Amino acid sequence: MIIFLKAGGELRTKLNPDVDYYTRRVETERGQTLRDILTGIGINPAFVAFAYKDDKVVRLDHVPVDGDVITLQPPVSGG
Amino acid sequence: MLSDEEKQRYSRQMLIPGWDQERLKQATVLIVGLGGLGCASTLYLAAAGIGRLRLCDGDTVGRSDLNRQTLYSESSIGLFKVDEAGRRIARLNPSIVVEKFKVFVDSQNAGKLAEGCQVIVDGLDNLESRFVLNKESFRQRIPFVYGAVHGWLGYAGVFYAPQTACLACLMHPDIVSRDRVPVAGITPGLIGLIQASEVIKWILGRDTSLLGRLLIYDGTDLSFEIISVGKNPACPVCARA
Amino acid sequence: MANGLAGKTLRIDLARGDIRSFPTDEGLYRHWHGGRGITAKILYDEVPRDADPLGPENILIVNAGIMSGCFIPAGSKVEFGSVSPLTNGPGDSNMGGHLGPALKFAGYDMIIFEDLSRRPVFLFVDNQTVELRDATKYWGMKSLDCEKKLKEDLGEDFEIATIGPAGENGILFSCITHDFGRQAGRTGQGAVMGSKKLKAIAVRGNKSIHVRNLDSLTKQVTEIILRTKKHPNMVPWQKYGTAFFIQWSNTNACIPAYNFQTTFYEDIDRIDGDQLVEKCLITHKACFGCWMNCGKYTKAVIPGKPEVHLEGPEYETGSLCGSNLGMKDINHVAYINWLLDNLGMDSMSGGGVIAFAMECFERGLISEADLEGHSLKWGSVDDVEHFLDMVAHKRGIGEWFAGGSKRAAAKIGRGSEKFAMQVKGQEMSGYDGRWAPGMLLSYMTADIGAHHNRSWTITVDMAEGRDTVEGRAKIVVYLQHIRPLFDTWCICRLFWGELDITPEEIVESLNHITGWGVSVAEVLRTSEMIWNLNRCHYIERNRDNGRSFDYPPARAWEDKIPSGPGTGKGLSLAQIDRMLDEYYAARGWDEKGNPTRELLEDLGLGYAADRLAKAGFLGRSIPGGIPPVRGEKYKPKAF
Amino acid sequence: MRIKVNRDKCTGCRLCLQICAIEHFNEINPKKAALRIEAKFPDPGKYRPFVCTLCGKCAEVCPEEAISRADSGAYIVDRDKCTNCGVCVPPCPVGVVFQHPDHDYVIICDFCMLCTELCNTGAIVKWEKAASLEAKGV
Repeated sequence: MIIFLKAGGELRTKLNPDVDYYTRRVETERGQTLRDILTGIGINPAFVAFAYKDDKVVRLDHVPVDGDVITLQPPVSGG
Repeated sequence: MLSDEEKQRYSRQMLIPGWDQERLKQATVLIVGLGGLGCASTLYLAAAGIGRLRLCDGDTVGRSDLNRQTLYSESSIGLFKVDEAGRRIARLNPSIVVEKFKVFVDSQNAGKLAEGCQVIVDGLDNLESRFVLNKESFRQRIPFVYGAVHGWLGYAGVFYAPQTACLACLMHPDIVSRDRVPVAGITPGLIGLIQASEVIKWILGRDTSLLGRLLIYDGTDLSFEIISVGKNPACPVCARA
Repeated sequence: MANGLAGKTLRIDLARGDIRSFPTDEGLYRHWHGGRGITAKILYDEVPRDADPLGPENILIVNAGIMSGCFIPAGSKVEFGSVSPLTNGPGDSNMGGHLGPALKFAGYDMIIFEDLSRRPVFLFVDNQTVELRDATKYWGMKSLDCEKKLKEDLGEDFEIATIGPAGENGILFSCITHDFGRQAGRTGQGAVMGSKKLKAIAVRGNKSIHVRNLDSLTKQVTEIILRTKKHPNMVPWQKYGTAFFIQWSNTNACIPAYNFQTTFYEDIDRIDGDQLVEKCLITHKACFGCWMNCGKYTKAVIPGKPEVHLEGPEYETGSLCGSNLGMKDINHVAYINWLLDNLGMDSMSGGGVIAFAMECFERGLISEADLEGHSLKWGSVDDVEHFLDMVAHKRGIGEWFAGGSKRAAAKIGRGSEKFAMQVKGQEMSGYDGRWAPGMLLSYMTADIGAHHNRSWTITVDMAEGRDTVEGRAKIVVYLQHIRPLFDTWCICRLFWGELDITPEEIVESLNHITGWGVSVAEVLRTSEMIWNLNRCHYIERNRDNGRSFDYPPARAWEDKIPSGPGTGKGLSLAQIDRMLDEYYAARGWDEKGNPTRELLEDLGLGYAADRLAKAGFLGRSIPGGIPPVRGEKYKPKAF
Repeated sequence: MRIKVNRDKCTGCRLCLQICAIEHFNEINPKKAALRIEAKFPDPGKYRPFVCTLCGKCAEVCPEEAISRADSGAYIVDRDKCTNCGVCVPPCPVGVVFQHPDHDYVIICDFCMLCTELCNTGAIVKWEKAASLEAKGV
């Protein structure tokens, strides 16, 4: 199945987007958690503060379905 | 009771429907961290007439702060931030009572700092202390107005566990963050002011737009996105069976 | 949010006038299913155990549940929850009509009122506009009059819930009224609302409710409605509503007559369903989305009194304010129903209290001097009218009865406790349990006192033998799990038993709405969680072993039924004790009636076990462990 | 084709409103229905449904000619032409032309008849006789 990952801030470079400036098209098999998928494409989940799908936060153990668009956000700690 | 000077000073904002200056005057707000975020929120909360501002920061002003920390000037370098901030506020709005704490927040002192506050405002520069404050906000049932920036990216939200999610529901305490982050000076200014407006709405008892939600601001393409942060049933801090 | 929820929860601090809206906690709903479940959980978490039910620390929760307002048969309920001043335990009561759906159409799943207002206010909700408005000019108005006035002032399309003088004056069995005759009557929610100086709630909304799978929901519900249109019970149900059971109940010797002295009423033909339809009916009245229209909008015509309009009397009021007061004319029953509605008193507890007072008068425990020169004779509507006025305004001995029959009996003494027909402070519903052991056990063990809806066991007794008590407990437990589920989802319960709609079907709709994909077994578990949480809460508040609260008044075992088909029937204290033992065993509680740690942890309520242990009332673990399944599946026969 | 109203039979359950909105907007929202129920309580204590009588006044007054009579006999709103100006709302003798903030066109009954199928009291029923008469052009 196909899912689309977007990323904000610094994560964009790590994600190396292909669809557009933010988005990467990822081919995975069903049943994988977001965490598995991230490790699969070489992104250390520890660098992802949180992720969200249609305006709702989803945990890393969330299992995406075909066509999902999920945005990853980096930790932001500055003040 | 508001004095005539105060009535004059706040006359413009008191025209807003549902505005209750008396409540702002009675309120105590804790602002932890007087960096880019803290300077912005403090400045405007003082101007708006929050009666009692409890400022907490153990740091001194450095030259590299001046690109974003608008309460200070060249002459402040080397002096304690709380003192400089206090001086600035006194000039801006003498009717404000400022309580200064020259400490860095930690699990020991957080409880005392937050005691008796209506709102906790986040002006910190690291995740660890944010989680300390978040815990305290849950323990004392005080809303935690979260804000954080990185480069052009900024987050803001209001957490009021257990009624809403808390910071630990959003991100797990052991994610990797770094210090000396890049910051475009205006980003904390912008986020800080959003925090300030949420603080004021909360004190007025009005609907607080970011309750249990998170604003994600990205300066690179000027996008504002608001997402809802559900409670994490397995949250290490606020989970309720 | 496509899961049947509106998305927002309002928290209103009445003392400060703060109005805040939070995103609805979906996790909490998933766990507790809304309605009675959410109220139970929030009350357990947020109300201090020593809080005065009428004080600032108590909260009033208005919850529209998960299915209310959705396209589902009778998805019309709204649940009120607060610590009950009547039972001093977690209290909840629900009503049909249109308020619950309206609340969700306005965008809110729940409203939580905290603290006490200093001046009378009412809550105005018009979609995103939420305001606390001054209610000084409505304060003191009677329930129905106030709703009429508010509709004039705000607009016909507002759905309005009000309290009457009783609620304002802190009569502990006050109700909340809506739609000119729908009441959340039990557990004194109206008194709590009154203590908060909250006169009314007015709601209007035009938003949509989004469900997970509208197509399958529509298909399924349409099928259910079309199928059940032809159900044999539909005809009597639409014609009489629950008043249909008055004759049945008399023939089967379970109707209360003369304050539960006997179970046979000689003048039943003057107050039954036929009389109601023939003499009083104005129009049939249905709740939101219900095709059964059991509501009967009626008039009461009594020479020398103004003609009054009301909804009812349905079965409970018809029996408790009819045969139980020795009323000889349906118009009189309806008139008393109207008096109670308009004063804002629960017409079930109200009937029980009046009957108790009447028996006290009959036995000379209260005199005409106490009643400001009036008498209080069986069947006298004028006496009742005057007595209720004394109670509603706490005049003279009216104040004694303002606390319900239990508190009144404590004041009167001289053996009156024996026939104060209540459990845990809440008056009994309209069934006499002496020849219906299962029903009696339901009264004894219900979390909110002697209320029939928690498990309507009367038909079970008929089917399983009314002279035996054995084996009844397991069925009561099962019904206590399945029936309250409807209050949890905020839909009506009546169509389930009466039209043979199976729990499986309803759970299927639930899944179409929420997308949870739960099974009947899972929802039954949720219901058991709620039941046990409430039990723990009740024990913690009242600081004694559960068993000590579970006994009916002595009449239940000392007096045999004196007349009618049930003559000579009755239960012994030994039998009652036996039922309790069986019941506790079936629930996995110890013989003192306290939940055990094994059970609570099995239900994921470990924290409740800890709290109960701290209070010193955690059940001793049972040798041989708790039963793996609590309750025994049972299909009550429909009529 | 008509919908016959037996006003005294209505119990105010609003099933008709719900199914109407579901059918036409795929949403649960009685405020989007093309019929209405008037509740008069406590006096005299009656419900009364109001449905389109096919009088055609809405079409007459429409400045955009967005409302036209279909072969079915119903008046259909052209959602693209309609500007939601609301001119057609007041003239309706039974008040069943509706506007809803979510939509930029008016809502008028298209006689899908689902409401009559759900109604369990015969308050609103398909009026076959009228249908045949209309076929004859009477």
